[in-house]
Amino acid sequence: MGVNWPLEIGRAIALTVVMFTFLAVVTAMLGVLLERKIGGWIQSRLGPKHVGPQGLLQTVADTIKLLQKEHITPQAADVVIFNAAPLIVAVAGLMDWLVIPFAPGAIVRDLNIGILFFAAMASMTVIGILAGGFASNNKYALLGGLRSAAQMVSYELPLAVGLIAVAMEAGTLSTVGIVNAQIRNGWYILYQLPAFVIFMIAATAEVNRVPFDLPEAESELVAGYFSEYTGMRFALFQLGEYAEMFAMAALATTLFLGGWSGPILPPVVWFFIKMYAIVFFFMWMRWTYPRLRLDQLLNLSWKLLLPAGLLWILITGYRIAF
Amino acid sequence: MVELAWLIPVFPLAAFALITAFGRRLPGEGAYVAVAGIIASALLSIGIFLQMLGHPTPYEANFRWMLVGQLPLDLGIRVDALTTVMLLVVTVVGSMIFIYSIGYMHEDPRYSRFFAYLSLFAASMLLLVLANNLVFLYAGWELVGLCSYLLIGFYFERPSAARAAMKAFITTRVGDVFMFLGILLLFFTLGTFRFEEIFTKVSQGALTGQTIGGLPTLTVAAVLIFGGAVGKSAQFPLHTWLPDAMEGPTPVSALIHAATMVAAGVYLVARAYTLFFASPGQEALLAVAYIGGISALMAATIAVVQDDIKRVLAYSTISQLGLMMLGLGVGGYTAGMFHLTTHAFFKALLFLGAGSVIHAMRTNDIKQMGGLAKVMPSTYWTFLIGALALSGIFPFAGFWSKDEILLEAFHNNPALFVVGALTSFLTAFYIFRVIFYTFSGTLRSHDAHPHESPGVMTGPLWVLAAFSTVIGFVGAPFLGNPFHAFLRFEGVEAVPFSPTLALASLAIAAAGIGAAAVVYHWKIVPAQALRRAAGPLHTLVANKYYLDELYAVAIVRPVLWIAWALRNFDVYVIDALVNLFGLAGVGLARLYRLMDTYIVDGLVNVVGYAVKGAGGVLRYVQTGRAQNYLLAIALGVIVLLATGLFR
Amino acid sequence: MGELAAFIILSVITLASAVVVVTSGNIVRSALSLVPTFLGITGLYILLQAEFVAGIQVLIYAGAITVLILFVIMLTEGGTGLRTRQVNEQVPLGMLAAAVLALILIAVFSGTEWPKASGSLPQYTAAPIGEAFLTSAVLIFEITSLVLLVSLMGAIIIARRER
Amino acid sequence: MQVGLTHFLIVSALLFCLGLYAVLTRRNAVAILMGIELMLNAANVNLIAFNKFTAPGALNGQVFALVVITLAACEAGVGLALVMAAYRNLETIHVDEINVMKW
Repeated sequence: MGVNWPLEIGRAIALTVVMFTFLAVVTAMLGVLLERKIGGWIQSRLGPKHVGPQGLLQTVADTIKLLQKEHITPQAADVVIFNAAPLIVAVAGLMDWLVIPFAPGAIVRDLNIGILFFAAMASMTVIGILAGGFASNNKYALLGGLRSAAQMVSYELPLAVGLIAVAMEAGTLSTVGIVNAQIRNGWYILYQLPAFVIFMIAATAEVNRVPFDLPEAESELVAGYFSEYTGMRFALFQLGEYAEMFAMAALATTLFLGGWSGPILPPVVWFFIKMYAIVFFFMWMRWTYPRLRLDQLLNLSWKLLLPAGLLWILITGYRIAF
Repeated sequence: MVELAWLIPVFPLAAFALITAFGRRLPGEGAYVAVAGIIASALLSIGIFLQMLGHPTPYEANFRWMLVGQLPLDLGIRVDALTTVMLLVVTVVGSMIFIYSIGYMHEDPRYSRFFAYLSLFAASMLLLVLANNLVFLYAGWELVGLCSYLLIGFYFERPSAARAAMKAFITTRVGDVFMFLGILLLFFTLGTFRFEEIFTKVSQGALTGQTIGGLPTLTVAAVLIFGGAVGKSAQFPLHTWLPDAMEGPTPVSALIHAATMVAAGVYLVARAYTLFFASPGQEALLAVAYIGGISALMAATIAVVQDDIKRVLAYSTISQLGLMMLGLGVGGYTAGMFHLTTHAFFKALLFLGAGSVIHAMRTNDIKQMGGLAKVMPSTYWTFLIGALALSGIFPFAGFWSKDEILLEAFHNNPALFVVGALTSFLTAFYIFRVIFYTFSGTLRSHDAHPHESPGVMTGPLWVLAAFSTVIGFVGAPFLGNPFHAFLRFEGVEAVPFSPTLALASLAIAAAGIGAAAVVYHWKIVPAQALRRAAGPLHTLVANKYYLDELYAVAIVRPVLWIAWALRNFDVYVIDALVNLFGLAGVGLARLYRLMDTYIVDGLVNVVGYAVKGAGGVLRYVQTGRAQNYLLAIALGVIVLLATGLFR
Repeated sequence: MGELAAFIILSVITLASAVVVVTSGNIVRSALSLVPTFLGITGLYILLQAEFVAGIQVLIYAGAITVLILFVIMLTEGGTGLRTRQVNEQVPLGMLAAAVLALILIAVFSGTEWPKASGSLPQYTAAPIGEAFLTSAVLIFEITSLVLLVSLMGAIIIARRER
Repeated sequence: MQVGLTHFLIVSALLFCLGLYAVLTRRNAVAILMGIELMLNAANVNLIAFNKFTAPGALNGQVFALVVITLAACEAGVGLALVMAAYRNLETIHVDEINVMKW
């Protein structure tokens, strides 16, 4: 095995730092700002405006504030788990990015089980949320955690079904391979529109966004599983969530919108244009739709999305085989 | 139409089944179902009759019942002129009686059961009539007997009714045994049950010259079968059950003991007429004639002294049946059957009228009654029509048929003509005695409040009265005697009508009525004086010739004595033996018990205790907890691995 | 050298967290410790060049079964906040049995000369595994899917609230 | 020193015995299930290790491991459903207290 272990480990550490910084800036901070700005725009108001030009530095200020805040640990909490939970969520969110190709060659690791890896890492988030909800020793947090677990476990299946359809179409699990296949054959949103719809709905639910934001429904559960979290731990939860959301957008771009491919402009620009279009779509949905009830949510997954997805896999298989 | 003949008994049978199953929940508590059944049968019978009127070809339908060795046994039905006449009589008269019963029985607690029995009876009678073989006929015959038992004993809580039912059943059974023997004799000599084959073989002389016990086989068979008829038709000497059978409800008396069941005997003789006719020297026919004559005269004399209205009619029935037998016996096949038909109508009418009277008076005793003509006009007039028909007054039904019988007797056997004439006189006398006691004069009972019966009872009375008036004309000589044209026995020529004889018989009847009027209406000769004048004769007649007592001494007593003796034998000899064995067994059992208790049980108990003790120790191993077992498994695995490793 | 280091690190993670799983008095910690155990095993799979199985291991074990177990714990005892005795009276015997068995197994494994293989695993395992499932192992595949369906329905029927 | 088959087998043996210990001593039914999961994982490690070191030509070991994972999921689903039902009806999930069928 001709692996140069020290070099590999060094590269991994360096890449992690780069990715973390990138994500903190691009996803969490920019994401929060975008959320507020787009929210303001949709609701015909201004949004943050005073810190920096047009309020651009608002999230930087908020981050600094959060970093300075005290870490409060509730007395009855399970300290170890309480502290570990945000880390699990954040790490799981970051791990997703390992397999996202930004441009030809610009990928941390082109695994041959790429999208399987993505799904596995996405599913890890649940454990952090459940652990955080339990460790807080707070009924709102616990209920939020349970809701989250039920919801995310349920929506993992339609998500996986959407991924499988694409993998069948491309004949590979590697994300780079899928993008290359799209460059050859055209974007999969054309061939796989039902899979795209299913994937988008499931992704929205998987990242706990409106209209599937039951785990953190403010009006019912205060703030859901992170009610008891303060300061940087709270920020880590937020980071994990936004990282996950952006990762979903990036994956959707990769799987259905042709990844980095596009004319004239450099591939990286194309990638970010498409990713932000989908992020905008997520935010648009957030400010447009009301929240579902828990039973409606589960029924949607088990009784509509999953059967439809399985049917679509059947159709895809038939198309590929014959 | 005639192909549907098998449906005729099915209708009442279905009604019976329905009423048995659903009882009071049916319309009219079952009565309407029963009436509907019998009326359906009646309509079908009329249809078949009309068809047969055009084409008098006998119709037969058979099915294979079983094989006796190589001999196929076919059962089936036969519709010919005789059957058609009987069907008409049974169903039409039956319908009237069924309707009448709705009114008569309406307060009875066993109302629906009554109609079930009636329906079953009708079905059995129709089966009997339709049968084309002796087996079916016998089955119907026995079913009729069973129904008569059930109906006579309908008020079974009354000991007299229960006794009467038993008496009827057992007495007719005596006749049935003879009949069964006759059937078997015919089957073993001719190998078939079917009438047609029997008659064909007999006509071809199959039994000619054969003897059994020194007597001609044919005569023996005919007389045996006549034995059944004697029982069923209550002829001397088996007539004693019929008067007692009046314990049943009046419609039953009318239906069974006047119109239909007793007619079965006459029908049987008519059906098997070939046998009687072919017997050497016509000895069998002669027997029939004499038995008929004796019955007719004897019953008529008894009827004169009876005070119970229904008993008068019962004896009258015996007498009239005797007359029919007489007619058949002297060669008057058509005459006998004609009288059977007319008699069914007017006797049913009389019984139903009597029932109406009883219904109103709540007593059977004619001496309690009187002056009912004013209170119950419908009953009076219809009863009067029935009485005139019975007496044989022109133009009522009885005149024509009785006249034919007397005519046949006069020509073939003058001695029996005298008997018939005497009977005729007595008949008119006793029936008008009843009328004068019942309807004229004044009411003798003081605690009775008679009233006219409801329309559902008087309606059938009027219908039957109409029939009694006009039915005779089907045999009227000046209309060409269409009845004779329809139903006759080949080989016997009817005696031509004689106006002189007709006038004579009319005169005899009129004399009877006149005598009754003299004694009971105008009371010129008081009844008391007449009775005293008759003296010992009256005593003899009033006690019914001591026949019941004779039977009691000659048959019942010896049977009872034998039974008593046998019982004693049972109790003291057989029981003693049985007890001896029993005691011996008990003694042995005691011995074995000791061995069982101390040796066998001891061994068994030792085993049981051992198992129980072992279980008590071992049960602590069974904790019911999977983890204990798993630990044991793990340790076991370790032991196995260790032995494998360090061997 | 690096491979050995990775193996040692992964084994230690796996076994240490497995010890927490089986000994912790707090059932929730036990359950959460399953996650590093499974992830360590995943690492071992990757060392064994079974990436596809590793991915499935994370997806099913870490992502689904652990969540399910946590879910049930929180719906039952974990949700009540009660702390009860978690072990039964078999601890000494059980420990003995486990230890002896481990010793015997290690002895057997160390003492056995396993056959040496020739050849190597394919570069990408996902496609051959898929092929195997649809060709030589198709019967196993179908039966497993049937078992999955039956147990799915069974679980629903058992867990459903009876009326 | 090269990482060989024996190393993996020893790790899996230890993992298996830890699982066995959990199954033998834990009172909580869920903890017992977790022990069973550990044992299944140990078995999987064995399968995959043997696959690589003794028969790399075919992927039977990995196929089997996948089947085992699937069946483990089934087992977990049904087992946890049973635990839920037991808890609902008996208000305990301690296996030594679930003894209504005893005697």
